[in-house]
Amino acid sequence: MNQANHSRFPAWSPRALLRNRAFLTVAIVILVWVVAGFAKPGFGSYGHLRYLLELAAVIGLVAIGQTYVVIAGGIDLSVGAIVTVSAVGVPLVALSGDGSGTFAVLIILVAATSIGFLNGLGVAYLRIHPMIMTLAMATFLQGVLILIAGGTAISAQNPLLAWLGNARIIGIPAGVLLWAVVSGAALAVLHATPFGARLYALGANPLASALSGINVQATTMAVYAVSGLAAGLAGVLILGMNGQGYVGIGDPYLLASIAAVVLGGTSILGGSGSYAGTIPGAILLVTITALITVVNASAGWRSILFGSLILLLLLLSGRESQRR
Amino acid sequence: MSSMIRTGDDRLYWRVQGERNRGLMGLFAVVAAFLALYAYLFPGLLSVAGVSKFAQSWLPLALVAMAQAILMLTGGISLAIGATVSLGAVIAATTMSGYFGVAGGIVAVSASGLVIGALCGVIAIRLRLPAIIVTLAASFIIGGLALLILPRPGGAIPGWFSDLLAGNTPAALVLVFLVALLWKLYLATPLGLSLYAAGENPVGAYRAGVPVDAARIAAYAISGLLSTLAGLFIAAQTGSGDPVIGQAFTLNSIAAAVLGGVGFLGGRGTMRGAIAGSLLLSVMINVMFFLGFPPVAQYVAQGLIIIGAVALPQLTARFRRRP
Amino acid sequence: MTPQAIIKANGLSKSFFGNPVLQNVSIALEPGRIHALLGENGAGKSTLINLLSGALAPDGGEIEIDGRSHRRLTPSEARRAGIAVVQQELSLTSDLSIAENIGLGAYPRRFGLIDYKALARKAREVCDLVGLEENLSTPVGDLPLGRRQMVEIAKALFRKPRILVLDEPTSSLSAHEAQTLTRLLQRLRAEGTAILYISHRLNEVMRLCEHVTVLKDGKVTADRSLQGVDAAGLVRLMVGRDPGDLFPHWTPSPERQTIVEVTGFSSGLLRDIDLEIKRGEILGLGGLVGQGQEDLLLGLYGALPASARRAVFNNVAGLPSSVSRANALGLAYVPADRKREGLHLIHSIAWNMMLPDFGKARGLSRRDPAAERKLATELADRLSIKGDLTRQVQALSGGNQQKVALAKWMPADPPILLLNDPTRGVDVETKREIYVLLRRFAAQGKAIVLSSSDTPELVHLCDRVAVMREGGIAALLEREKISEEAIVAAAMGAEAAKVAA
Amino acid sequence: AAKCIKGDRKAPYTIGWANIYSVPTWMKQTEGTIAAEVEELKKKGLVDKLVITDAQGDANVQIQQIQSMIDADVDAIILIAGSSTAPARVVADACAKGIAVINFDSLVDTDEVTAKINTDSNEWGDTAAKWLIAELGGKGKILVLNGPAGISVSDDRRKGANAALAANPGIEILAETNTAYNVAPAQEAVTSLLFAHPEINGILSLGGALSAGAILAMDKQGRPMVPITGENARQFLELWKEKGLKSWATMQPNWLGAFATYTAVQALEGKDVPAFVKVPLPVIDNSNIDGYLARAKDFPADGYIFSPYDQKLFDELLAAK
Ligand SMILES: Nc1ncnc2c1ncn2[C@@H]1O[C@H](COP(=O)(O)OP(=O)(O)OP(=O)(O)O)[C@@H](O)[C@H]1O
Ligand SMILES: [Mg+2]
Ligand SMILES: [Mg+2]
Repeated sequence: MNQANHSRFPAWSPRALLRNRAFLTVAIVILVWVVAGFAKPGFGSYGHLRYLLELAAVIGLVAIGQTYVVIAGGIDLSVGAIVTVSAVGVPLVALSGDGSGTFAVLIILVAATSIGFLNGLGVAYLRIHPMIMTLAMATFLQGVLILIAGGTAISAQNPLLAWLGNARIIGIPAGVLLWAVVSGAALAVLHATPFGARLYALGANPLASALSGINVQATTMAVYAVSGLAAGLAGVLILGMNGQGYVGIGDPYLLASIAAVVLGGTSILGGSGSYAGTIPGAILLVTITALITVVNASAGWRSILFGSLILLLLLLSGRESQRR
Repeated sequence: MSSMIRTGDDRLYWRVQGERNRGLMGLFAVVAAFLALYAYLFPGLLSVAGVSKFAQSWLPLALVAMAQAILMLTGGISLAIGATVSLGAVIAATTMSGYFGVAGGIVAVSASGLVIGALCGVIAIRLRLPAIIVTLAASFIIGGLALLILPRPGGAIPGWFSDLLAGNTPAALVLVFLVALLWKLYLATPLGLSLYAAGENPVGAYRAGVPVDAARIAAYAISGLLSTLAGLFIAAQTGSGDPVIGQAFTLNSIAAAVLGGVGFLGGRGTMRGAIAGSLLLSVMINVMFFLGFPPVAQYVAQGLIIIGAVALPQLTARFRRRP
Repeated sequence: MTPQAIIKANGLSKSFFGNPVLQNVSIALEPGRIHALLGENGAGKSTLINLLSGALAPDGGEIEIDGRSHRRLTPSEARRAGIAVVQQELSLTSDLSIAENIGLGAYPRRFGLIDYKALARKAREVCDLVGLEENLSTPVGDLPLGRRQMVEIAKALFRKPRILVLDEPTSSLSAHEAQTLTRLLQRLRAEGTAILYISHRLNEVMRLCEHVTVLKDGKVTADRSLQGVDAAGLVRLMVGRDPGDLFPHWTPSPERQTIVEVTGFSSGLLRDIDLEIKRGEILGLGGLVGQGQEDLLLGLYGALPASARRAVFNNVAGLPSSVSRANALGLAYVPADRKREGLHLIHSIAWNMMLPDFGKARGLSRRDPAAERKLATELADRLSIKGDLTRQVQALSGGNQQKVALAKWMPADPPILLLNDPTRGVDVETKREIYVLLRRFAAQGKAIVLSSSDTPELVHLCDRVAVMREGGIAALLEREKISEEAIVAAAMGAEAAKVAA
Repeated sequence: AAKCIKGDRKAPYTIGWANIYSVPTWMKQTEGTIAAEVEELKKKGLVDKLVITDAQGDANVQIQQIQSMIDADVDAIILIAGSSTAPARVVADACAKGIAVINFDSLVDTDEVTAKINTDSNEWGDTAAKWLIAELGGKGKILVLNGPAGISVSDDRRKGANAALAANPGIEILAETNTAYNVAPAQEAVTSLLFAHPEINGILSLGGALSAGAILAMDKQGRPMVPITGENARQFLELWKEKGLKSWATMQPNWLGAFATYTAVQALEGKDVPAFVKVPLPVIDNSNIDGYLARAKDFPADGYIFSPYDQKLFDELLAAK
């Protein structure tokens, strides 16, 4: 029996590791760090790498939701707007008697989750294509932002956020720690729960999933809600790190989150991939950005270099396996 | 066994065209309603000048919607559309008033679009890299090129050419029809029609003798061409070049295509749908203006209109559908 | 005098990721002969034809066409040599029309453009050959599975092949369509076409073919004339030992209590149907393809909007409103189109088997990998699915894919099984296993609804057969009345009436 | 009469504001000054309606919206251009129709407008560079932070600094960045640059949010503060005070919006207005920063503390040649 079981579930092999996108992406990150560290003194310093991780934490958090959504066969174009809404929103809901600021953060996270949930509702019940639904939601949120932002003096005097943005625990920035904890949870949910399995099912073949008794609607709504929550969390973190939110603060995270997901080996077509690849994907992205920043060249050349680097690294980290 | 030509067989092409309208009637109705509303709010629309001006603002979006749709039909997507539009505009504005003149400029713009598109296609398809991230990288490279050519807005388009394309003539409308016609012509070629098969079922298409890779790379090239031509038109319309003018077109082209029922996984959708989608996005802006919406309402309404335009036909078709 | 072979494969071998799938396989196709290629699921038949048509490159060996040998045959060379392959609905594009699909890759041109007039004419010719009456402009996506298969065949004929390869062409065809195909093949044979025919329906093979090549585990175990071979002999060739009866002995189940009852049931095509399903029975659904069999199954399963004046499922009143609800009521459904509706091709075999459980379990509970592996291994053993269970399902042969689609419901032990053509593409041995399984389920008191395009299956397996026609039940045959003739007659009733009218 | 004005339009006027993007705080504040001005003018019976469009950052949409304003026959269009070239033709069309076109902040390369109103971006860069060079004594290593590439405003500010920088070979530019005029991207970029360059003596920043981002980056790394230029962004001014910096800032006053509205009505009323109104750059330095910060609470936290204005100021500006 054991013998049979073995042939049916072959043991893990080193060769499989080399075909693993997440692993390859990690290897590339390390490679880039080493090369850049030698080429640009200061780049590879501990402090800088730690800072890159802090930046990656924000992208990484947003990309949790994006990874989930993409695996489930969708895409979320509203994450940037949700990040902004939550970063701008926390001060607005600051309540007296909420000394630690926890309550304000919780309210914002609930709001962000609800926005995601609405996305899911549109996708699941109105059967609106996720791109259209989330793009429309992003537009909608812009309108909301005009209403809520900038009108009054808003600045974040929130102790919890200040801690999140600045504290170091045994030398590790609180934001990175938060990312690590949430990532652990995200990975566990993705790979060790039936909910995670449902995402893979949905992304690979929604029809077969429905006929197998998976509640497609509920799963869809849940996954977009998770995406909203993750973006909300990222918004809160970025507010903590910056001390202040502003309209447009979330804009860079839309394409960054998608890029991190795809660089990490998750198929944009859905059904396969893992957040394990997105993590190094996010780190890779901030690393390249930092690298380009320190190159002294005209804006045009920097842009060209950035694009070429992404292409090159993509070539290394592996190709999309052919899909039938 | 007799093989009698059956009624309708002789008009196969037109019947096929008719079938392709199915599923789009809802969108067509929404677009028509908006056009009617626009004409009601602004009766001046129903004049040569009115139509001309509206068509001018719509044409670039229609072109990029087509550029995106053709890729989506093959199962690809491009995030480089915006940058390619900018590049087209910049090349037009720097070449046309130079030695080679307007004709040389058109050639340069077209050639750069074809080449850049084909390159993206070759990289994405031959190297089997995911299109979305290849084109994201390409958008930086292409955008960088545009900045190198024209670091800040400038350049010039000869006045007569601007007036020809974007004066008080319905040239833009004619161009829309012309491009649509060329598209129909392309779809009537074996390579063109292969798009659908190559998008939906590449393995099967390959086995059936469809040059799958060629069809896809050609789609990328055409997409690049349409994008730079949109840039050329914008340059003519504005009389100059701007290295970041196209940025918004990336997402808008996707929105228009998806709104028009073009599927994300390849092989599903029609160009007429994408064009209708772009028309809706374009006319919506004017309608909201004439309804006097303040910015907040513009954003909110825009979101709702887009959702509504997709949801309504979906909901009505609901009962005929499988889960 | 034996005619010269048009195409010959000599010593072909092929392996995937180091697993040999074909080893030293030789085969020769002659004009005017229908050549059967038989073998169990996964024996390598499809792979062999992929080599013959240039879709895959062999690792070793060569292919000889008209005496010219090719080491590496490309698809276009193969096509030019006159080889056409009927894949199983694999190469159709749903948004294109029937005519455009038929001509795909070989469009008649005029000034570089597709000549739609010529296309219509030629497409109509081949459609007539295969009995496709539909409008040529109909998008293929609108057609039911069986019709799509006919389009696929028409597409092969469109190229006027000298060598026609058919990979399980009849597996989704109704008896009527299969007959059309039989006549067609006989005609092509008479015209001198070389035909390679893959099927798991041995009676067809017996009726049609003159010569057989049998593959077992990637090796040729027989290459001989079919003369003097009977069905049992064929099976013996394939499995290498004496076959038992294909169908298990039918015994009535003791329990015949009604478990599902619907009156005035409508869904999809179906209008106002009354039906009772009993524990311990296999209720067959027969008839031409697309007469509402699938709508009935899907409607009962909560996957298609349905209504009924009265409905009782497992003592609960009302129709299930959703699939999860249906599952909770004890229903399970195995779809016909396994690739689109049944399986997650990019996921592993084991993962696919766990799917209903993933749908049912509490979302954030913990998965138990050890238990999952154990269960998957058990299921695989039970349905003799061999090898590594972490392989993607798409790397399985068609028959084995079907087994996976069936296997995933077994752990739930549902009392009501809705099966839509469950033995499509399944080899005889496995078929037999499935039949035994179904009868055993019935004996255990489960209710089984079996929609099948394979009439013998209905005859030998079912307690009752409902023959469907135009969205209604044309006849409900009790055990003693069930025969191929009765089923076909009931199914054709409408056709006959139409012709008469 | 002023350019574009034909004299056939009578009060009360309909004013169209063709905004490029109304979501950023600077724009919201500007819209505030415009709305306030319109209220004033309504009281005088000069204006009856303000129509606002938002092109969502897309210069093409802005052209379309200006066209709609022409179609709707508004009396005046005030414009912040999304591109320095793109709206030129449609603006000329408006001008030809007798619509008063007042272009402020981001200007269009055309003369077919009633008036352009702006501070001088070249001068901005030039003064900033000179201040920094003087502060560094003509010698030192600096970073240059600039707004997005390909935009005239950022390009002009940067070009303005060129002459002064070239004249002082002792100043070494370690690196230049282009980011959106926002805190977070600037902070990111500067952080990386700080790691790459252990010695930095000054920062030439050509935008307020950029300066704030730079200070936050230095602060977080515990790097000593260096002289830095900036703009009237509230966050920057507060950081300046908090960290006790040596700084210099100027501004693009939000009341340019109100001023443009006022100018439009003046032109429609038949007054002659100059084709280009150069608004002097207000300077904030250690001498007057407290005055600005005293009013801080009246402005959004992520907004800009602009200098006070009144109609007298407007009249003076219009009168100056
Ligand atoms: N591309 C591939 N990658 C990996 N394994 C493959 C591939 N193609 C085929 N196989 C394996 O090769 C074997 C032969 O497959 P093939 O499809 O030829 O079988 P078959 O004889 O057609 O079976 P069936 O009767 O079920 O259709 C199977 O075990 C299958 O899993
Ligand atoms: Mg096979
Ligand atoms: Mg098979």
